[in-house]
Amino acid sequence: MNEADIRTVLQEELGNIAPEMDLQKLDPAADLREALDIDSMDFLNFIIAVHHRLGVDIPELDYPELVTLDGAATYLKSKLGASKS
Amino acid sequence: MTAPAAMIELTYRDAIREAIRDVLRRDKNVFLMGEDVGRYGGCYAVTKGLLAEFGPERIRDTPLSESGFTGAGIGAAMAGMRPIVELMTVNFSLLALDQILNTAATVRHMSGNQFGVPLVIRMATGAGRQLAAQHSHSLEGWYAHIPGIKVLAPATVEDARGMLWTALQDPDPVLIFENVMLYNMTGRLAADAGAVDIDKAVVRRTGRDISLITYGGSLWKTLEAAAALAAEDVDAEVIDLRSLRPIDDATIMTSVRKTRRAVIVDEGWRSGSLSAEICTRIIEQAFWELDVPIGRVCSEEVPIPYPRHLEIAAIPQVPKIVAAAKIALGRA
Amino acid sequence: MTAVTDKPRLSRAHALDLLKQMIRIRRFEDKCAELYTQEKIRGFLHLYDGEEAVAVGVIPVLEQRDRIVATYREHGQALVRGVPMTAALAEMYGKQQGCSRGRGGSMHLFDRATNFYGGNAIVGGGLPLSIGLALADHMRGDDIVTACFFGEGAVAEGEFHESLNLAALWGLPVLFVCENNLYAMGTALAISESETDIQRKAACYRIASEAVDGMDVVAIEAAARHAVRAVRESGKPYFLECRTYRLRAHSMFDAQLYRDKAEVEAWRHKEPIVRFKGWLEANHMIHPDDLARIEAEIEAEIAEAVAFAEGGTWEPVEQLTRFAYADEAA
Amino acid sequence: MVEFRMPSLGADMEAGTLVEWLVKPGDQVKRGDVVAVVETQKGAIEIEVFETGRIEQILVDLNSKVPVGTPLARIRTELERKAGVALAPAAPPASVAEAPPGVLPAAPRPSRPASMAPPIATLPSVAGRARVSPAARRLAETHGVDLATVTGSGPSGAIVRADVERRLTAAPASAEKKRPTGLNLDAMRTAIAAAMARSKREIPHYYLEHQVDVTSCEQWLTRTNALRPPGGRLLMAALAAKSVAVAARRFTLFNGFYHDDKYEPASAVHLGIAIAIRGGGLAAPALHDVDQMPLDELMTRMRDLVQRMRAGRIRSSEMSNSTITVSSLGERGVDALHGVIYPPQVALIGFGKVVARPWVIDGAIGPRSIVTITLAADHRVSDGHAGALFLAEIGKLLQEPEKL
Repeated sequence: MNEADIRTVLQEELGNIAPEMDLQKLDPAADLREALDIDSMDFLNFIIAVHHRLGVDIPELDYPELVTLDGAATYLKSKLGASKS
Repeated sequence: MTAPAAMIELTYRDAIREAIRDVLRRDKNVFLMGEDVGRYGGCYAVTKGLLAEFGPERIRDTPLSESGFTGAGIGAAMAGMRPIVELMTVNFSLLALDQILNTAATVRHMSGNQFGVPLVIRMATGAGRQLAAQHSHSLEGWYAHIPGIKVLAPATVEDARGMLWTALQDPDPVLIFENVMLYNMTGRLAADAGAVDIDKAVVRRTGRDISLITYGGSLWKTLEAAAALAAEDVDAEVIDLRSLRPIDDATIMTSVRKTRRAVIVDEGWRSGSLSAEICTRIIEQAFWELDVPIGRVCSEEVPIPYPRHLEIAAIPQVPKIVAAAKIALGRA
Repeated sequence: MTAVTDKPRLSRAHALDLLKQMIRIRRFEDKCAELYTQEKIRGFLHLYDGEEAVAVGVIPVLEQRDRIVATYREHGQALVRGVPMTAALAEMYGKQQGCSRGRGGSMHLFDRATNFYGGNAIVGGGLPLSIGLALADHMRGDDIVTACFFGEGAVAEGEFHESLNLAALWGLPVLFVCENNLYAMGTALAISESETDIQRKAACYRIASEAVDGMDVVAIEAAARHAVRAVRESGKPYFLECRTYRLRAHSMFDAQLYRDKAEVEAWRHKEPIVRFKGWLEANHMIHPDDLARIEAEIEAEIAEAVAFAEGGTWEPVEQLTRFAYADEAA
Repeated sequence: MVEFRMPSLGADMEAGTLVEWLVKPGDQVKRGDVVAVVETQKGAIEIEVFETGRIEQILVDLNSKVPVGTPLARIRTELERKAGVALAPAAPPASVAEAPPGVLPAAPRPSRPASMAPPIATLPSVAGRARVSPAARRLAETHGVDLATVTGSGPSGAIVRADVERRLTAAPASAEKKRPTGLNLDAMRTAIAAAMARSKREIPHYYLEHQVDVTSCEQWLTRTNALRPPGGRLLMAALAAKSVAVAARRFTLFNGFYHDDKYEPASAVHLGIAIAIRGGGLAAPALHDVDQMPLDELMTRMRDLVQRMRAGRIRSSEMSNSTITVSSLGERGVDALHGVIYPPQVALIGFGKVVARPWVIDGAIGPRSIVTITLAADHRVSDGHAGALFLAEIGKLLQEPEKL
């Protein structure tokens, strides 16, 4: 699973959380919670969806690494890369 | 391109008589044995006239000894004859069930393939003539449970005419169930119509929305239900099983994968019926294609009563089939 | 008319009653045939014409507590035993006022009050049942006789052999009454039995047996008295073969290709009502107004039965599955 | 005059061919006489007559196949001849009321008793969980479609494959603008306006505030979640909701309805969860019996509620009968919120955001996580004193999160 696929999954899940937001205009470095007006419940649902689709475990301590699109992509790539060595 | 054969019109009863006459003429080892098949001309007049044509040796009236003469048919088959045993109705076949199960169906396997039983047993089945509980059973499902025999349910004039010869060529026992409500039915048949296969189901009506799976006497009620559904722009597919053992899974699954909805129409009682077996096979082989639970229209779990209006309520009818289909279509 | 030693002197009243019982059955069966052609009675209908003497000769000899098992040709037995003609006809209409709640029809008349354990549509099906009833009485030491009626066709069934053997082996109080009417549906006795002297078969099971002229109601009554007393006193089975003849077809839809008309005509002159009436007239035991009275009483009873059946109601469909099992509330 | 008709001789005999007349007009016949021969599939059968009289007229010529019941001849019966009068032809034996069973008489139409309805699974869907067909479930899985965003068109609202297919074609993964389907925000706005206006008009609100140390809650959450996969993790919102419900159980003046000038305490605690809908709008669907609901279930239900509310998929059954409401504006909200009570309820609890504040414990100052809990209550029903005790109870419960 390459980075492009990961970004597609992230885009789709964020689309489910904030259907009315235009994700194309989302600044990949912006804090998702601010940019998409997401609260802790939304963010947990997002983490659960990503975990379910990519089969990657994301401990609470790592949450800060996933608050931006870029951060989340690199974090997940390293996690997936590691698991699929 | 040879000219198509002329089409003749005849009853289901006539078609069976023609089939019997045909096999008797073509194979001298073939003979017919059963209660009142000769002088009386057959309880349902199927064998009328055959005694005069083939004589008492090959059209044998028997005493009322179902276990006895069925066993005799098995023995004669093992010794090289090709008997057709008529058990009049499935209700009386219960007295011969031991011979059918413990000898006919079992001896090839049990004797290490030394002996086979190339026997055909014909019997009428089904309710609808107000003959009350002891004369109205539909037990094809019981027999379809037994390994070692084949079970057929001809529903059309073509199958009534064509299955017997193929069944007689089979080295193992074949049971043919003729629904009593079909004998008077007239149909069209090519004048030179001959043998047909006995192991494939047939799609009698193609459709996209739902698969109606049935056999024997219930086929015509199911086709009528399909017509009624068509009037409400539901496109129902109707499958005639023709063979109840073996069951033609391929045809069933192809249909269910297309329509994703299935209703099975079976005149047997619901619990442990043939419809239960077909339901399970669909779940085993096409579970992920299903959109709704499989529907079933069976007889009510009650001895078939004599009064007409109760008998009608007890066995599958067109309105019940339409209702079950609508539930499956979410239009109940 | 055979002179049988222990035949009681035949009182006039008793003679008239025997005649009336037989005519009553004949007229009832006649009305059933008519109602069948009008589609009031459906399914199968097997009529008793010509065999009336058997029921009328045997059944009145039994006690109220005795038990009766019959076949699908059981209208005569039911009427003589006391099943009301109204309830019997309503049953053939399929009305819920019928003696089996309308669910059985002509072949399945049941009546607990008179210990009438029904018609049975399976040939030979009643034989093992009668063994069981007698076994229960035998085990409880009750002085009860079970009479089992069956046709000579049933003799070819395995259950015939199994039942007679058990009755003899366990010494059970069963009166086997074989109504040998010479035809099992379309198969004559000669082409269905190697040994056509049916009562001789009982000897193989050491069961006392006797053949009697099925067309002579007095002879049958005498034989029945003797047989029932023997069963009651010895507790052992007895086999009574009544040689009779079926005047009508096996059932309504039978072209009778298996016998010729001359044979049937010949038996019409020997049938039990013609013979007994002739004998009574010859012995001046009956006057024309007796006959008129009998016919009028019977006609009235039949008219009442038809009205009762016509007025009966259909069982509601909602009751369809009731009594497949005993009611929980029962 | 009586009609002699083609008799029915068998349940499966529909017609017969008259092949021989044994009588001719003028002949005398009596009941039981054989008068004709009819050919059927069973062969030739002699037909008897059941009337006594004289044959008047033959109605059917030979070798014609006629259905059962067709009049074959007319007979002038015995009675007529004596009386010399022509009786009206007797009505067919079956009077109209009692039609022959062949035609269903006025008997009850064989309606299908309930017990005989084909018992297709028409069971009510499992409370809350939408029913999804296997085919739909598999398609959704392979394409990563969130079934919560699909509306079912199958039996009793079940989701079938076609629904998922529509969802796939209708909403490609690209992030083009999507309105919450099936929700009319303008209509919702007017409804909220009406409710709020009525609340302010009728309910004399009073407000109380209470600051609570939730540090032990945070620590308990971190310890618990570390052991669990994302799907099983808990949030502060669940602890908050549970504490309010448990407290409301004891403080009955804040958990009930005010109707026609009198207050009815509720027998159960149905907690309204106020949730902002994306793109505007607000809803406060109820979760039933939250005071007795295990924390894990409460969390799952709240997550499910938020997911569906956000997408505008609200079930009417969820919108009614809350007995008390709790509202929170989340981490980026404000310190404290003073809400407006939803009529006919009598109380609303607000949770501000959790902030780190200097806090005195055993005389020493240290950083603690503090949240401001507010109460808006109906003064017709309760007073400040009771309100304060209620808030204090909530704060006390939040000190032992493991017991919630």
